[in-house]
Amino acid sequence: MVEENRADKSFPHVDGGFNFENFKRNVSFMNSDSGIKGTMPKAWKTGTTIVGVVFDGGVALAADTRATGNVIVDKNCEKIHYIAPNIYCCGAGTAADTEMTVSSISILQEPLRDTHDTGQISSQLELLRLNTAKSSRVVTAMTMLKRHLFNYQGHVSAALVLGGVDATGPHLYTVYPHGSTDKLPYVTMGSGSLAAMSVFETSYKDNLTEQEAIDLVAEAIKAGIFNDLGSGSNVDVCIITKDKVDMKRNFITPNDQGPLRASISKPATFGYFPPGTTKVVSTDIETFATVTTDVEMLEA
Amino acid sequence: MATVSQTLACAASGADVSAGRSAADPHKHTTSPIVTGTSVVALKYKDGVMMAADTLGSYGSLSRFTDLRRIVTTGGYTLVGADGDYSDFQYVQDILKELEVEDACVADGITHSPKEIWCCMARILYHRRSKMNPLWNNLVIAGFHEGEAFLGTTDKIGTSYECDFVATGMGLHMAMPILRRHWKPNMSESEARELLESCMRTLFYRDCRTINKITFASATKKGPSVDEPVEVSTEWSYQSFVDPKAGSDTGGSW
Amino acid sequence: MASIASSEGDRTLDPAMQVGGAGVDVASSTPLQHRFSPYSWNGGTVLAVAGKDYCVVATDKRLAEGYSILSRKIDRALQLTDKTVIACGGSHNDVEALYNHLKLRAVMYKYNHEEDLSTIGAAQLLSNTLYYKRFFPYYALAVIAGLDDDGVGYVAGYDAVGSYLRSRDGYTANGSAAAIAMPILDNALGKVGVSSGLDEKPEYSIADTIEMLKDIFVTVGERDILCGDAVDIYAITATGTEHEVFELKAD
Amino acid sequence: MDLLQAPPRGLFRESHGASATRMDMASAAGMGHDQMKFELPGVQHPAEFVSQNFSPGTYEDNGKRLKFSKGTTTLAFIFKGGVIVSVDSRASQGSYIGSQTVKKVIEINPYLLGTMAGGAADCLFWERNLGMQCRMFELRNKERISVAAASKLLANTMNYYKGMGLSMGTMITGWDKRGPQLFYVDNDGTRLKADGDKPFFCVGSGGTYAYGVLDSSYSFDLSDEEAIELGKRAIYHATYRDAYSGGVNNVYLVKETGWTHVFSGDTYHHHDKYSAEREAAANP
Amino acid sequence: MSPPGTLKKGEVDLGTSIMAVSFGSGVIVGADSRTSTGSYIANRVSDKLTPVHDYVYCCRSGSAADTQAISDIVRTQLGNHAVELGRAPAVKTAAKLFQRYCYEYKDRLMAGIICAGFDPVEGGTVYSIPLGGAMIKQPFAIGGSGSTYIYAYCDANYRENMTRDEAHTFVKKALAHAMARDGSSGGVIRTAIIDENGVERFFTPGNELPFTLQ
Amino acid sequence: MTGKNCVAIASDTRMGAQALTVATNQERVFKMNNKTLLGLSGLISDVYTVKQKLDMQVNMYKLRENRDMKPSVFNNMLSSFLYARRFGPYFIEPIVAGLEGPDNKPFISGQDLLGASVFTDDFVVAGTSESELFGTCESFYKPDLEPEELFETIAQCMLAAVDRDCLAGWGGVVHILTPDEHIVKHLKGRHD
Repeated sequence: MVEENRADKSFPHVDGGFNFENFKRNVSFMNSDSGIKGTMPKAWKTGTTIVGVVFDGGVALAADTRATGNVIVDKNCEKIHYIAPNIYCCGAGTAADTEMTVSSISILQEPLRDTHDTGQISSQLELLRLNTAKSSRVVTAMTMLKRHLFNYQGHVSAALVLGGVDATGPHLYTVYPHGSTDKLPYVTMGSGSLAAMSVFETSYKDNLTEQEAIDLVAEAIKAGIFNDLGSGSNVDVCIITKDKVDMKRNFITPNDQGPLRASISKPATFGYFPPGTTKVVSTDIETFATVTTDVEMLEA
Repeated sequence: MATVSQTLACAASGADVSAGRSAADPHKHTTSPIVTGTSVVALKYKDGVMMAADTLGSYGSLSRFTDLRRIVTTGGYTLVGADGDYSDFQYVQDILKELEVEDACVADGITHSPKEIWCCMARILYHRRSKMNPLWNNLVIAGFHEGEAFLGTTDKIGTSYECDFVATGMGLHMAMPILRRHWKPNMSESEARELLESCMRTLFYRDCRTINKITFASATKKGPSVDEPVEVSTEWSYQSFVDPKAGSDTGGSW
Repeated sequence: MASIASSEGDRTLDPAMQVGGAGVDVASSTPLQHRFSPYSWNGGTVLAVAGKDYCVVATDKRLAEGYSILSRKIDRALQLTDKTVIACGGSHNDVEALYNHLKLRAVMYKYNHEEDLSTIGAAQLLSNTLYYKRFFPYYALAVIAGLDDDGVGYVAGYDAVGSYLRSRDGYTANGSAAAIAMPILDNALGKVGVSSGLDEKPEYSIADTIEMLKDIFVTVGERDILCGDAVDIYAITATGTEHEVFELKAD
Repeated sequence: MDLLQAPPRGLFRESHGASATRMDMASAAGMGHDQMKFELPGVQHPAEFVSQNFSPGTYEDNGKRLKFSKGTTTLAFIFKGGVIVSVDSRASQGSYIGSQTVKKVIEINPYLLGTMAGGAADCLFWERNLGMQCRMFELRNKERISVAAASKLLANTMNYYKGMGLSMGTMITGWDKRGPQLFYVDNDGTRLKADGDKPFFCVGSGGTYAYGVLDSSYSFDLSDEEAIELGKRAIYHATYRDAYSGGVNNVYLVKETGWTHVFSGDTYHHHDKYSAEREAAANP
Repeated sequence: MSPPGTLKKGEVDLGTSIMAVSFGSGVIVGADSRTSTGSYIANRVSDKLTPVHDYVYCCRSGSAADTQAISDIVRTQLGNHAVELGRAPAVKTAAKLFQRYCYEYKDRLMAGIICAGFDPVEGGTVYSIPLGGAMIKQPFAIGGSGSTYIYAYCDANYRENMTRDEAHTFVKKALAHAMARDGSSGGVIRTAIIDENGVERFFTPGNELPFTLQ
Repeated sequence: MTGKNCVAIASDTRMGAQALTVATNQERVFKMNNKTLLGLSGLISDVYTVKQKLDMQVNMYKLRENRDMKPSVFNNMLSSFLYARRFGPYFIEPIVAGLEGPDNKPFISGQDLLGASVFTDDFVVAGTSESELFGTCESFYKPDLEPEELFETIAQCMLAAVDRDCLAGWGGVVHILTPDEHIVKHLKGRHD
């Protein structure tokens, strides 16, 4: 196993260190005049409105669900990420950076989806929990995040809203891509942050109830969705209290295209492709004999 | 984010102005704004139109002039509010004055309607942008004429449209969401005023280039009028504002 | 002036810094430019389909700038004559200026010739008008739609400097989401230069065409951030032009 | 004092008066060369500004969204029977295909053809303008203009606007007193006459591929049918290899009696034919 | 790469007016609360007064990320130092640590720091560590973008041997003037008085500032 | 694109260097195992490199665990592989399609070049014709199609889209994965 892991440096599941082998090559691509630059793929941004508010006994986080590249690449993405059982984090910025930054300090990236039965992304926090047998503190997560981001001097483009409840009560932070943090009772981030902040500045008050907090964050996200073009689709809400976490995925869906489509009686031949519409040159069919133990199937 | 850069572009360093005139770079033919005002917010309500703007003239990040009036009346029906460069706005005021004088000279008892003034301003700003010598302003033109409220806006390149409510500069990002959420047709005067105050309060909280000294103006069937500046109430005393490091968690070391 | 206020900790007087540092746009790395640009990119998608004896043109009503929505209800289309409608995406200030000019020319034409400008004439006029600004173009991505002298639907798309072409199969798309919408129209209507869709492309009625354009706009609204709010639909027939507004999503 | 006699002031004075974007109506109505007024941007170096911001380069638009239509393969050659003009029909804006059905042969008059490569609007406008100038020549001189003179007029126009960022690569062809004629004119003001061993031009992004076909198969003594086939073949191969060429192939034949549009067909179907031929050749 | 001494793209700026004054038996530190990115105020009630040890505070100006990182490190080191030393560290020690980082990384950091506190040897002490990493002991120090507007005010109104209350009023008044004129400063005034009895913190809300523009 | 107990990936077959079309029989869709298809658009040398490195991982996994890697797991592995090169990325945009679990639930995901995943239950797209593909797929996709219908839909979406993109086309190929079969169909497309 040791040998194998060595050969396997290109897969740093564990230490998360970056690999710069293509760096020089890419720089020369970008500097060449061949026009290759224009055809290169672009990293996705989350655009995003993300917010959080502290209420009596807990923290409410919320996010929109749009991700954009050249066009809208994801209409219903998840921007509220798991960090620890009592801590969640919303991400804005370069999509890959937010996902990976958060997951690098958590354990299972998304415990709600059963897709990660392997390669457990190593977790500093989880290790810490195992070492100390205590539940994580929000301030610990915040410090890890800010150190990570400060380390990369803004090149890792993740703007985060971090919220959680620990032994010392509910806490809410923002973390900027360069590694600065703020602790506040209500926060917003992302391209829709100004729109969302306008809701907080007009409607926030101390000692909100849980329901008031839910309504307020949903309203703030809606302000982002309807005023900021980088944000859109649905509202996700996550309520963290001392005893439980309530993840309300697609809490509000104000932008369902279903009714719109239903109101249209488009002609039957539009988008109708009877068999044989497409001209086929050749067809190859491989039939699987048995589904399980066919080692030869692995092609080089 | 062009509008943000417009308002943000208030940064007027001496070096930049001289560089702006250098012959080498044709793109910097025009100067940057120097004394600048920030957002103007306006909305239609039951009796006409109401508008608000603060009185600050920024000079870079220096709050230099504290009593600039950025909303003026013109003709018998119209209010004109402006953000951006104050000298350009004064030039706009000269033009408005000329329009008034022309109207008076014709002496037919007819003065330009708000919509005509809006069209005229939009054409002038577009014309100046076409000469690559823009008037660095977002103008908001509002008025009440023949029983109809009018509200229109134009930016420094002449993009113009009519609307029920509008906010320029930082207001586009922070006041428009509030207006879109709370504005409804036929609001009463007090509702309208309250809504504008809420916009101006939020902008005061979140825009570096504001002061809490705000002129409100309105145009109704009684004609346009601009009030003396007032202060809006603000809130700074939420528990965690007062004591951000309460409890046993210090919130990190800073 | 810069020196007045600068001391340690202060960089706010540097204009490049201020703009570049706009927290407004935490998540986007759009290059923000400080120098004056006479253009703005306000979005706008235009689709047009021509039939045997009708023409339908549809354009969205959102005026956007950067990530902001300036207005949800502007008119992008200009009804030039009874039988001709022009619609443009692009920089709205230029679009308005162009429309003002065309309206004037149409009125003058009628005054001089005592008849309406024909669609084909308007198409050439639009091309020339755009080309006369070749060195300082109107940033207007135009589509002209109407009925030609025989009453047949006429559709042509333009680039910013007036290159235009009557669509051979009677459809075109222009503006911000042209690339999203065009292959859909190709598939449904395209006969030449197209490899997809049914072998025999069906003839659609005017009602079907309107519904189809609505459906395509719903698609575009799902994927193009600049397109949304509502769509103006103009249906042009020999008896006149009917106008309809179709609501889209507002996000 | 009579106020009503006072000249209009203020708004209507030049400094910020009637929109400068409104061009002079009289000059807009006519299209004569001397009457035209192009508005220039109000910067210190308009030519530089224009070519930096609005030039349709071959593949790039300098990062501007103002994408002009362009990209092309066009070719023309002289042979025994006259002149063959064969073109594709694709207009691309960046990598997006704006149209597959562009008419890239501009019918200037019944005896004169122009082709379109580079900026579509530039070609369209100036060749239309050339048509007008040719007609004026006819009216003045009571005889048709020679192809040489017509191409010279266009070259002069290009020379006049040199450095302003126009983009045009065109071939002007026709039949005059001296027989079939073919000239190449571009936006630098270059004007070349086709003669000698290889009297042909290929213009546009796919031109190199078309040259390959012409170089290997061209002969002056081709029959009309063979010449048309050669034109089609060269365009097919160019569209096959060049991403920015494609669509419909249009072929024109210029004779003493004027030009005729002899062929129009989708390259989609050409591929079947030529690939079948290729296979047949490989496996006789 | 940004030139040294400038913010990186999108970086959060503390804008800032900060100040520290020593009076006979202690020091008073004070700061505004505005944190901005461009002309948007990202945080209107931030706390720029950061404790680095029981009796030593720093006031931060410049890049929020840089100053937070530095004060974090200094706090850790000072804590370790105090443990080894067995008593509270001198203010000078803290200031020296700040200087070390600011000087060593002057091309990469943008931090203007005022370090102030109380120790039994020197009493209330104020050190200014401006951009570049010099360390200058001063009877009072002002810093940040807002400070340029109040040099004259401070020169005219500072007196040696002010009482605690006089000094406190002086700090608040000076900061209010800076906040009034500097667009990058504003919000509330946070002050802390450090003397042999420990630290006492004060809060002046934004609508009760001793001076606003009229 | 997902169907009823089946998934499909379509791609064009052009390989080009900007304007020049170098080859027209380029394979971009690979079967990683009987339950997983991988489509890679982008720089062709990177496509091969990444494919080979992934093959190794999939094989190692199989040897180590004696079972096939699930599509979702493969997606995550690919994601961390790409993100490891955050500052020197491979210029590819992958699409993963497969059948998940004992009941063969369709799984599809797309990633950007840095490894940010998008999971949907209808369709994902990548490559130079991205905008065009979003248009056609958004309009023409219908849920729960049988393999034959799914083929027609995805093929039409692909053909219509690449017809509007200079840099793609020259024929197409559709891979359909059902619980029992892996069907590959080559399409007749435009060659201009």
